[in-house]
Amino acid sequence: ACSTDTKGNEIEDEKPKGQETPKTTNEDSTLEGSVVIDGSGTVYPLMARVAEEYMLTEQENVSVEVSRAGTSAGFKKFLIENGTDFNDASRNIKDEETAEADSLGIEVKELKVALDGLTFVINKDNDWANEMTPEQLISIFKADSGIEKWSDINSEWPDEAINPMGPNENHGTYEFFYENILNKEDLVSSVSLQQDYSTLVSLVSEDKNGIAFFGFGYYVNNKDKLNAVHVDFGSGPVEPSLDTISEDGDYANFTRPVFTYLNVNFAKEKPQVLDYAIYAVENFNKFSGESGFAPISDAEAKENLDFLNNLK
Amino acid sequence: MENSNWKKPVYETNGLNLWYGSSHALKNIDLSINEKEVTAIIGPSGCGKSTYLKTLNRMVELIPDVNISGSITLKGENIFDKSIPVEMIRSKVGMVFQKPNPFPKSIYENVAFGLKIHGIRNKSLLDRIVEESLQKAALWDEVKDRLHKSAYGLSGGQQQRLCIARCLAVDPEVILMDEPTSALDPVSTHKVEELINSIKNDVTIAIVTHNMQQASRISDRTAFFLNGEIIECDQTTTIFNNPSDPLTNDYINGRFG
Amino acid sequence: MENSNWKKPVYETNGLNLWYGSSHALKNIDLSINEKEVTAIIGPSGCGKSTYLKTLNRMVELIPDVNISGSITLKGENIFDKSIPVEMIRSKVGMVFQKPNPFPKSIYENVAFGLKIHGIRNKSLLDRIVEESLQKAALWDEVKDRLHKSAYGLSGGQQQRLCIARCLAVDPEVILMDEPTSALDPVSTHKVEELINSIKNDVTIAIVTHNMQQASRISDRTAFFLNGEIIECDQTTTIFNNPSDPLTNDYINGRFG
Amino acid sequence: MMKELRPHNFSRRTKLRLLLNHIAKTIFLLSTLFGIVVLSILIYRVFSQGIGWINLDFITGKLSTRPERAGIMGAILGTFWLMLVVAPVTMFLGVGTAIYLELYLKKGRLQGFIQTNIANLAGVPSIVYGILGLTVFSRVMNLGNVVLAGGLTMSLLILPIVIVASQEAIRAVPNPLSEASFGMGATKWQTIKHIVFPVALPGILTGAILSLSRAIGETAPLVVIGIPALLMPFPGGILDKFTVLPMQIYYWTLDSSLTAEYANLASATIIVLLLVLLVLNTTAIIIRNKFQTSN
Amino acid sequence: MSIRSELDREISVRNLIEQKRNSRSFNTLFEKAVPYFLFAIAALSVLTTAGIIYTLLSETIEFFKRVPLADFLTGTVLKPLSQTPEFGILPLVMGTITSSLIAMVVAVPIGLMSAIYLSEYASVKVRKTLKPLLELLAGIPTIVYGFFAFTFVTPLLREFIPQIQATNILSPGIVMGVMIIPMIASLSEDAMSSVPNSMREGSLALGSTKLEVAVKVVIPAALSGIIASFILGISRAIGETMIVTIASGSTKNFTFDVTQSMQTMTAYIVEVTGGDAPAGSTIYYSLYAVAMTLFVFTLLMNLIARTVSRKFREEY
Ligand SMILES: Nc1ncnc2c1ncn2[C@@H]1O[C@H](COP(=O)(O)OP(=O)(O)OP(=O)(O)O)[C@@H](O)[C@H]1O
Ligand SMILES: Nc1ncnc2c1ncn2[C@@H]1O[C@H](COP(=O)(O)OP(=O)(O)OP(=O)(O)O)[C@@H](O)[C@H]1O
Ligand SMILES: [Mg+2]
Ligand SMILES: [Mg+2]
Ligand SMILES: O=P([O-])([O-])[O-]
Repeated sequence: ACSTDTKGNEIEDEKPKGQETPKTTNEDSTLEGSVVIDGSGTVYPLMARVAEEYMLTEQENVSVEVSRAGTSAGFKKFLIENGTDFNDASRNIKDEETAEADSLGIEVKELKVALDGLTFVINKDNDWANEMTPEQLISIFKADSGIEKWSDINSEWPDEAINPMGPNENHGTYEFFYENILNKEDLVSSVSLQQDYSTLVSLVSEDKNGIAFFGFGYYVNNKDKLNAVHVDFGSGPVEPSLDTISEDGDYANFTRPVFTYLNVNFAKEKPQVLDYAIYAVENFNKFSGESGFAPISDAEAKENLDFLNNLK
Repeated sequence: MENSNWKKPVYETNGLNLWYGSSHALKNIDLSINEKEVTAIIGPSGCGKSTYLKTLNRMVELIPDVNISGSITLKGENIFDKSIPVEMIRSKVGMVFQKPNPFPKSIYENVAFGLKIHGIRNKSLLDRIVEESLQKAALWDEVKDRLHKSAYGLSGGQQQRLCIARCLAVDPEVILMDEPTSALDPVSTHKVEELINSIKNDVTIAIVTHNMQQASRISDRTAFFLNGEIIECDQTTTIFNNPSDPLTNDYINGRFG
Repeated sequence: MENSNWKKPVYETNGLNLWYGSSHALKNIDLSINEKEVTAIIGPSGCGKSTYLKTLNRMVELIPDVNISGSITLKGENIFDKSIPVEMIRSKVGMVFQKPNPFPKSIYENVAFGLKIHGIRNKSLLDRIVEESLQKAALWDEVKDRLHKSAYGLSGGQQQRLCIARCLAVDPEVILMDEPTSALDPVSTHKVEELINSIKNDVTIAIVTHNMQQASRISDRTAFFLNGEIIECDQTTTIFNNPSDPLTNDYINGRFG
Repeated sequence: MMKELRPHNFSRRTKLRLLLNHIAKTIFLLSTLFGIVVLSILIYRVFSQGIGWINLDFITGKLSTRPERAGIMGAILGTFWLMLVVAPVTMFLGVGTAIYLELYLKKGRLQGFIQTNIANLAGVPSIVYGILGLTVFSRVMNLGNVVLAGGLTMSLLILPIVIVASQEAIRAVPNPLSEASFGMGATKWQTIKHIVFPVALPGILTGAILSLSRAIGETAPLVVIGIPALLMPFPGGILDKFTVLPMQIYYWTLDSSLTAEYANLASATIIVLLLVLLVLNTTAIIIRNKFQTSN
Repeated sequence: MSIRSELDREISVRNLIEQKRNSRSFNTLFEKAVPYFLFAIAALSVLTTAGIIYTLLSETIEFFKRVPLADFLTGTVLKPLSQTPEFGILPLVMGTITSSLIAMVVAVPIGLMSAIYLSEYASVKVRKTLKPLLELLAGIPTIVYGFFAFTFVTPLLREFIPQIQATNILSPGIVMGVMIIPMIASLSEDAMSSVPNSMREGSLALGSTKLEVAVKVVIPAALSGIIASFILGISRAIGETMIVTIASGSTKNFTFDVTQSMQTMTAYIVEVTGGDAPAGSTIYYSLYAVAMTLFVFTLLMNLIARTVSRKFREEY
């Protein structure tokens, strides 16, 4: 792989030359058109990173546009006529979404992108709740658990109200939390749900009693502002990290795969979509660490690649 | 009310009535304006002088809610005739207003304006007519070195003469003047009066003035308006020395108005 | 230029100069305004009459870029004294303007305005003063049934008398009037003149007028201004019948202005 | 009579009144300065945070997911193309409507109706225009989220402002000028073309430029129409997808929680945006002043 | 001037004009077509209104087929994406009204006092410097204000109100107020400046201080214009989007607590579109129902402002 420096130089080199000399080693070097990606805000940083790299080093006449409406909102734009080419998702596609795809005649291929650890973050000044059990965490967010103050969890903790927060219903992260962690029990009504992860970061970093959950990547990038709760799954507190959130890591109980869903019809019709899909699948593992994700297994990556190569 | 006209009338007004909405501003006006004469229109403020003048070139119709009955003929043609476009009448009838209103263009462009809108584009012809018109308006010598400078650089009196030159350029039959000197200083007033005297052999002039001395100095005939009616119209000397109507006499002698 | 004053001066002006920016509008004015007299100020347009009047209550200072030198005393106190607030002077000196300017309030509120800003809130006292002032201004009978209606419902002449009543309500030492009748019809003018006559025993009045007949009708003394200078000031009868300066004579007889 | 009213008798009160006046004046002045102080803080913060990030590469570079490589040329060009749609469309429609309302349509019901309508349109929130644009231009006309769709949406948004400003400029043309023109036998259209329009033009331009700067700073309608968060190619025409400076500021503000440096990028972009607006507004003011002195 | 040229002219100018006139039938046709053409252009503004109303209404009707009108108007819970969605608009109305009121609390006194200063106290020179500076404030894009509210005002407020949330309705409310100050100042100043000077002179000549002139004469005379400026300010605050989107979060709180995050109608629209709202879902239709409500709110405000200020214009 080339270093950032070399890449930087490459861009500067290609600027004056313009578009006639696409700089790539790929054999079908003259692809153009656009690839439209929407969906998960959790996956966005990784997907955008891969897309940028693709445009810089592979196909400069292809425009890969990445948006981040959230997993669910993204699926609504994916599952329509002339919808998006990919939908990033921080949860699995739901049955009703699959059904919708079938009824529209859209063939959908799930591509696993990386592994993400659901991370609970607290304020830097919070020196009591650095270690918790999953049950304690759940009780904070679940309705009618009787937990409103820190002291309700542990009598030594402050007698102050907890401010639970999280991403709103547009997000796969919310749904993953709601379905897999809370087992579809209602959230406590005092929970503050936000559209933007940036807001959550600010909220917690400024609120001593705040606690929020989101993807590991948003934590890694804000380590200076937030602390992560070390979760005790039974064998001692585990700090979420690239190692622990991996498939067989100690944090694996709160780890979830994140995906991108490909519209296979488009991959067949539009060569640039397929080309990008292949590039992305080949490179997710290379960039995932940078964005705070753990890599998927080589076997899974290989399987996806084979599927795509068969579409050619 | 009219008497001995040895000159041919250019405008003939018969039974003219005009209403602004419901207010009756001109009542049953009968009046002739004769060729190559200066006709002065006098009367106290609000008597309808300006209204009458603006009716002669149908400018009054620009005001909303104006109603007109009666007839006015210009050289025998009814000016209210639907088949004659107003622009046609107005191009034959120049108008000079109380306040000088040159366009925010060069002196040259001001004079050439009328010609250009009537489709004359020939440069040398334009040059010639502009020069002639400015000469007639006794302005040429003062402006010949700054023809392409803004007309706003001229003094008020010069601007007013420019407005007259602008009229003259399209070679009008008649020039209507509405208190053309009331915004000017005595010297400029004098120059404009001289100018009127010098062109009156070429063009018919109707002039509204509130200055009775001016009327007597420059006009051949004078019409006296009062409350929208025409009281008397006669040779200027007759009106000023021997008016037949006592109201005229009172007005001339400053007893009202 | 002053002569025999058997009355006490209220205002004394000495060596007053005033500049609007660089234009010298009042030049070395010396003038006394005497108690319980009407002093008329006459002169052609632009001679500085209004400027002088507005200097007497320091309203002229509202205009940007005004410079004043010289002194004016009001009952012996220098009005330019830094320690006396202008508001104090103005509350002793009423002013009536060319165009009536009642406030958009009721007739009652207009008259009571000056009292209220000076903190008088006692209803019965207010009622009494309002009635007295309107009576002095000869307006009471016309408005007593509509005291709480808008002042804008009054005619121009009534509005002007209301403005005078508004001044009278605060019992001023002096009332300054700047062409108070020039926007009024003859009948209203007559009423205002009568009113001036009826109050002049109670209050000192300085009145600017362009109407020489008016000056001679209502004033005791007359000052004649020309080009920012004071040419002559004397008993009104003297000024109109036997002026000492030929310029005054020319002006009185309409030879200029 | 009424000696108690002599000023010297209530001079204590007068002193109070004068004091009140002074205090009030100070408070009023402070109020006026409040806004200006806030403006200064805002500008100071933005500059101190962003100025270090402004360099040629930032201005001319492509968008990137890595702050140190990100540039805003795409957003600058997007803003440029957007204006290339908005300026002619609003000038044409705005001036046309203003001429019709001021010079052709008689005062009356229809005129009042259209005028009220325009005034109300001026008060419709920009996000509602976004929804209109999304529905009509992006969906029904099937333009998607390209420059043309955004530009037409923005045009509708500022149209009422342009109309009203043009009407004022036309109304300010001295009546004697058009009278003189009509008096020369000029037709209505000739009078408009040769006299009214040229005289009103500086006023119209001032209004148009000021409303353009409004359009340049608008974000909400474009959020609704949908601008991709990552879009690297530069737009080359009105049928290309695009992003604009305010959208970039919005996204980077959101991203600032991912990587703190994005806040600096947002500040740097704000500086560029403010400079663009400053240039536009100065132009407008210069035109206005020139126009005022020449009359 | 030679007789020759006189003759020349006699023939050329008049005749030329007559000739040209005869050959200008196209121009007259054009002249006649112009008003129709311009009418078509002017009609576009009416069409825009019709377009807005039609767009909003048709989808809003669809929304009310799914969610009863009464539930929408009286519901205090808004959970559009929940398994058991609820579509009460009141949390959004609350957010909108709260933020607008906060903005007004800031903008009305400061704007009005600035107007008084500019129109009654400031010298021409001072006014000419201060007014454009204030207007600059109005020219700052709202996204910049949003950034400012989020990164500066909220942290600043925390100094005084420690429990304030990182997204709250107070901070954007205040910043919207700052944004509206120039609007209220400038419109009120216009209203006050159009009070004839003679009114001020009359009052000053009676010994009033400038404060008394302003409070007792000028403000009462300009009152309807001033009130109209307030209403337009509220309308502007109601419609403001980016500041609240960035700084007030997206919690659909039905509360009076200004330290909490609240969502306004405008911010909800931004959230739901989130790029490009997918057609067909109830959420999608709720977008239009909320936009319709917003439109009605601002329309009412504008109509009131117009009525009030028309009354004002009749006074002189
Ligand atoms: N646009 C108008 N709408 C309604 N009434 C008008 C209009 N113009 C003039 N009038 C009225 O018509 C009457 C005649 O006005 P006109 O201007 O013709 O008088 P005038 O003799 O020219 O007076 P002046 O010497 O003051 O110019 C007046 O009573 C005037 O009020
Ligand atoms: N605000 C001003 N700024 C500059 N110059 C002024 C101002 N007001 C008046 N002047 C000038 O001062 C001179 C005196 O003006 P003033 O108004 O006192 O004259 P006046 O005697 O009252 O005239 P009139 O009879 O026309 O009212 C004039 O030359 C005038 O142009
Ligand atoms: Mg007239
Ligand atoms: Mg005066
Ligand atoms: O943005 P999400 O990954 O939570 O859908």
